[in-house]
Amino acid sequence: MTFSYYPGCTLKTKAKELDGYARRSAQALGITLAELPEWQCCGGVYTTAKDEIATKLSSVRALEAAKKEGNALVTLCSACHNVIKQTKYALDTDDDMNFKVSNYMGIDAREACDTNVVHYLEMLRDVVGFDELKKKVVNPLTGRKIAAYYGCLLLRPGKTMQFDNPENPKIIEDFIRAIGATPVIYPMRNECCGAYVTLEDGEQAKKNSSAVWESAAGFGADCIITACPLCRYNLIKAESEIPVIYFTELLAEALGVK
Amino acid sequence: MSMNEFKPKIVAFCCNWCSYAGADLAGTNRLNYPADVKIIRVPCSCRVNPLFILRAFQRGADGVILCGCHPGDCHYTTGNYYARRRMTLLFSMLDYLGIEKERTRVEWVSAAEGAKFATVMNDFVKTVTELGENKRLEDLRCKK
Amino acid sequence: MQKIGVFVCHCGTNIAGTVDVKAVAEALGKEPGVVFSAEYPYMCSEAGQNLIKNAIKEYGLTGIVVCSCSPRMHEATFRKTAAAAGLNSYMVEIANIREQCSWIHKDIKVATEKAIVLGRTAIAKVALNAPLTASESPVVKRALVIGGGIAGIQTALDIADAGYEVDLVEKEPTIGGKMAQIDKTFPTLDCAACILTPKMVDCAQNEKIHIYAYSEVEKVKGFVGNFTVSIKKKARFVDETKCTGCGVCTEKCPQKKTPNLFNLGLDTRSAIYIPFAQAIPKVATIDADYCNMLKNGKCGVCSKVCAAGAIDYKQQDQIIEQQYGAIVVATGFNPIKLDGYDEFAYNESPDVVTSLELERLMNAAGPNGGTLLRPSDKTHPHTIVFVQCVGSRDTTDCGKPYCSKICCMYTAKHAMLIRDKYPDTEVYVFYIDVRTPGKNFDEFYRRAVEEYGVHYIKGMVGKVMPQPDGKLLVRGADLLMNEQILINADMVVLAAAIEPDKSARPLATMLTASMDTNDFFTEAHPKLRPVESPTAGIFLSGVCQGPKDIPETVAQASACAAKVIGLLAKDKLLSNPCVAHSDENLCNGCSSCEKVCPYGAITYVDKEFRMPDRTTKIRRVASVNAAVCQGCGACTVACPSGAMDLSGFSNKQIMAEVDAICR
Amino acid sequence: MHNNDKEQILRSSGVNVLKCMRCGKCSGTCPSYEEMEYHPHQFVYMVEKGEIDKLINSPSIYKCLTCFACVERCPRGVEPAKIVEAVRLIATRRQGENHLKAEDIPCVVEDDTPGQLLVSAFRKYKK
Repeated sequence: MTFSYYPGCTLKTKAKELDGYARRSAQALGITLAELPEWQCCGGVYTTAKDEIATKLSSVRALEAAKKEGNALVTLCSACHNVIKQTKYALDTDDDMNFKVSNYMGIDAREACDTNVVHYLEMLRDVVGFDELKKKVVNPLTGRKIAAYYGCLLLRPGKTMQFDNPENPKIIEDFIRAIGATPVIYPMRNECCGAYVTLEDGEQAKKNSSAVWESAAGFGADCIITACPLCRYNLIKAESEIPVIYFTELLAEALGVK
Repeated sequence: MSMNEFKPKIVAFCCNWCSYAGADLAGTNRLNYPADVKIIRVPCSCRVNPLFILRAFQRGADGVILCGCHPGDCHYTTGNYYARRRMTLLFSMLDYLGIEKERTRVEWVSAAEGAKFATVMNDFVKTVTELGENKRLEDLRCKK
Repeated sequence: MQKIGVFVCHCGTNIAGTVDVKAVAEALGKEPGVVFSAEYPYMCSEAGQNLIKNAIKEYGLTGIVVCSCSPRMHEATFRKTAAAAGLNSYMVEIANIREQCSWIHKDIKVATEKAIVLGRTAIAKVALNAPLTASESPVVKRALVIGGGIAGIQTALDIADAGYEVDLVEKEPTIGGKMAQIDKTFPTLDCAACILTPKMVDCAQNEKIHIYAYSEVEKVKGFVGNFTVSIKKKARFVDETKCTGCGVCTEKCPQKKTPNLFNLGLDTRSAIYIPFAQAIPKVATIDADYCNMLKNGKCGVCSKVCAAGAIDYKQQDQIIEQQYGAIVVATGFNPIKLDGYDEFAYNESPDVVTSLELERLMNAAGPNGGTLLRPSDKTHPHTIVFVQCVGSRDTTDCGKPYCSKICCMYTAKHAMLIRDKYPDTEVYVFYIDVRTPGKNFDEFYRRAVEEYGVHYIKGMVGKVMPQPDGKLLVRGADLLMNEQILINADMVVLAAAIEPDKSARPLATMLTASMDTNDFFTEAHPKLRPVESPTAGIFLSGVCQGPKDIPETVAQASACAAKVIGLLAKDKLLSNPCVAHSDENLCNGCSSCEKVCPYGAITYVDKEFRMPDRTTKIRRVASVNAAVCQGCGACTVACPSGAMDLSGFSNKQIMAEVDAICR
Repeated sequence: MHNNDKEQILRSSGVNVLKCMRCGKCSGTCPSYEEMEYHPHQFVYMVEKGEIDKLINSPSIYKCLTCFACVERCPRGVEPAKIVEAVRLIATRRQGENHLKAEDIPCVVEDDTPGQLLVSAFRKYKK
């Protein structure tokens, strides 16, 4: 099974391990991730304004390239996933946006971008299957109590992302069970870490992120996993007393390819 | 006659129980739709004989729309199912004769859907206006 | 020669504001066949009707056209007017120039032109009208009430009091409905069971009322005055006629892990059960999903302990067919499922409950014997947060766009009862608006604030966060303080929106009664006929028509009964004369019409015809039973020879209307 | 002038502020509430009333995390976060000087700062 793969800029620099473990695990699961040629940065955040066109074009290009390859587009970083998926939704639902983008790019954007955007976790759930994944685990993480941290980008806006129940998601918990560990449910798992505001007001981001790890630790988690480099950065900045790691690291560990 | 001045003649058959009441509700809520739409009240959408629709086009109508209760909600239990089947056949035959499919339509409008009635009529009039005058079936002998 | 009169109504300024009524009257006066044309401010007024009557007499009119509001409004009025002046009431046509003209167009010129076309169309039709006479059909003097909550009970009692037979169908094993689950009632705080159960007993003891509990309506045929209904009596596996309701079986049943649905699953009961002590009929029922005997044939304890020998594991569903003159819908409501509101942690924490669950938790017959305890650890809660409008006034996919109406009052009641019984418990109520229209309602709410010290906070809860120590951290907005606040609560109570019972939608289809987009039954007129469905013979009682509290429900239930009694008191009903008829000379006996008729109104008879050569021949021809025909017209289109036609909406009339519009 | 801004905000956000029923759930859910001078429900109301200047000049517009919690939980589908974004765009597009300048970056960047943070912040605070 082959997918087009959009790693995003952070995965090439500060979050190399998120990317590396993901590639190795995919290989172990018999999935080919074909990195898109010459992809551009997604921009980190989706601009909701309807009159913002230029900021969405890099996502359009990624979608178009995947469509040309004839593959669904797999993303890994939460931010990239959110931006590309929201851009796709805007093209599909906003005629004016589609018109402007099509004119600028000289393509029929809606048609040219008609490809599925799949997060790596969705790929594990829907393509590999958690039951199947469980069978391939060689090194089950039995006894580990792991808190899933979704943050906001994977889940919201729920209508657009169609990822999981935005208020009570279970995909990462199911993933944790599949690799043999025990998920820890805590209420802050879908609250924001503070995101980019850390540059504007470090204290605010610290407050938000502290609330997240304190909640997870309070429910007895011994580590937090995430799919977002910025979430991880903010939680670590907020002096998390439990380790914050990428979910792909645990996946690779469980599959014995770490 | 330029496109802007063209006012289509549109005949709407509405069943007494749902769609006619829906049209009334559109009025009660003061929801605008073009005056080109003239409604004929029938007891049920299944009362509409294909001959009525042929007659309308023969007499120069530019569009004909048939509105009934939602499937399953027919006051007479099954009337709208008959209407749906009959109209599917009729409309494809009309299309063959050169009356574009867009000039004929079946819509389900309940008594509670005043807003839907207005939306449907606005859209239908717009579509028919864009298609322009219907010359295909008009019987010029009927003109004064 | 037709002599047609045209009467154009101003409807004050409703029509005259956008339609030049004088121009309409003048233009229509020139139409062929029209001998009289006039306009008047209010045609439906006595003076307006007199104008019509005088014109009919003076000009010897053979047909009239009234250009006014929708025929759904005043067609009946003008038909009576015509009849009073000696004109057949079916020689009247209405041109709807209000709802379908003046109210939707702003431009006077456009609206006037359209009004003229509509008037012209009605004239073309009335010229082809034929005098019709309504036939009569008998009324079955028996009513069916569907739903045995307080609405159905009250309606049944009132109809029975007037001396008519009533059958009360309830899908649960006992009547009583939601009111039986409620602890206290606002605004008087009397106990719901104390005022409800005597009425339930009245139902059981009334000779005129027959209760079909644990039963559902399967099929409805017929029409007003003469419905035939199939009722499915579901198998209880207990013989109702033998069971004494002693309850020994429920004590001895070994399967005690069955969720107690009467307590909303907050505790468990045995597989054979009587829902609550005052159940009517007080008869045991076996829950087939949990009974070991029914599931795998191993047990049979209840059968052994039953002294009356009432247990019957082989009992089957039973179908009962019965005739009714009128049908009352009283299917009630349920709180919505809260799956779309996980921000309130309802699925995550047992201490987050709905208001109806709180009723059971506070009820003396509830899981805790009336002591309010947290479901999770059975401790006494010291801080309780109420959240209003959970799913009400919510236009998202999981909510309801309407106000559920009862939540403000029952929340005030809950808050007050808790503060009264447990003064050490702090109670917070997050509200968007407090809506208390009703007698003594606002005073009641104010008492909760002023006398009982309930903290009302203008704002909404954003998230409920269960904490490791079992507390619930509630984050919400206090809009008047302009603050975001955090409350460390022991329990959270959600005022879930109410929605019509799921059985209502299929029932509406069976009854061909219309519903709105929220699945509430629509009334024949929102103001003037609030307890009748637009479908003749179907009446509406209680929340199935829209959210209501108990006093309103009872008032509507009695109003509904009055309407039913009014119908049953008649010996005969005048039926709609706009029915199908067949031209025997054209009919070729093909049976096409018979197949499409939903009412079985068409039969075939062999008839003798005189042929042109003076011989006679027997031919098979269609014959319409005018009392059974409802006038849908399906047969008229199915008929290949053009023999079938519909009075009042004949082929020629509709063709003439088409011609008039396209002219 | 005010009306132009209001129209621009309504158009670029695509939000119908009249749908708001003033329940305050957005403000009951906002993770940046404490840091904001004007809160999510006030953004919606003040845009409706045309009080745009107060919003443009308030630091509140840089506090929103675009976490969409308010959008997700609003019972009326109002989408307050999109209003905040539209107001901020008026400010950043108008200002000529950006809220975040390139020369500010070196002093805030550390070894472990992810690129994602810088591009996000640029997108939100600069035009």
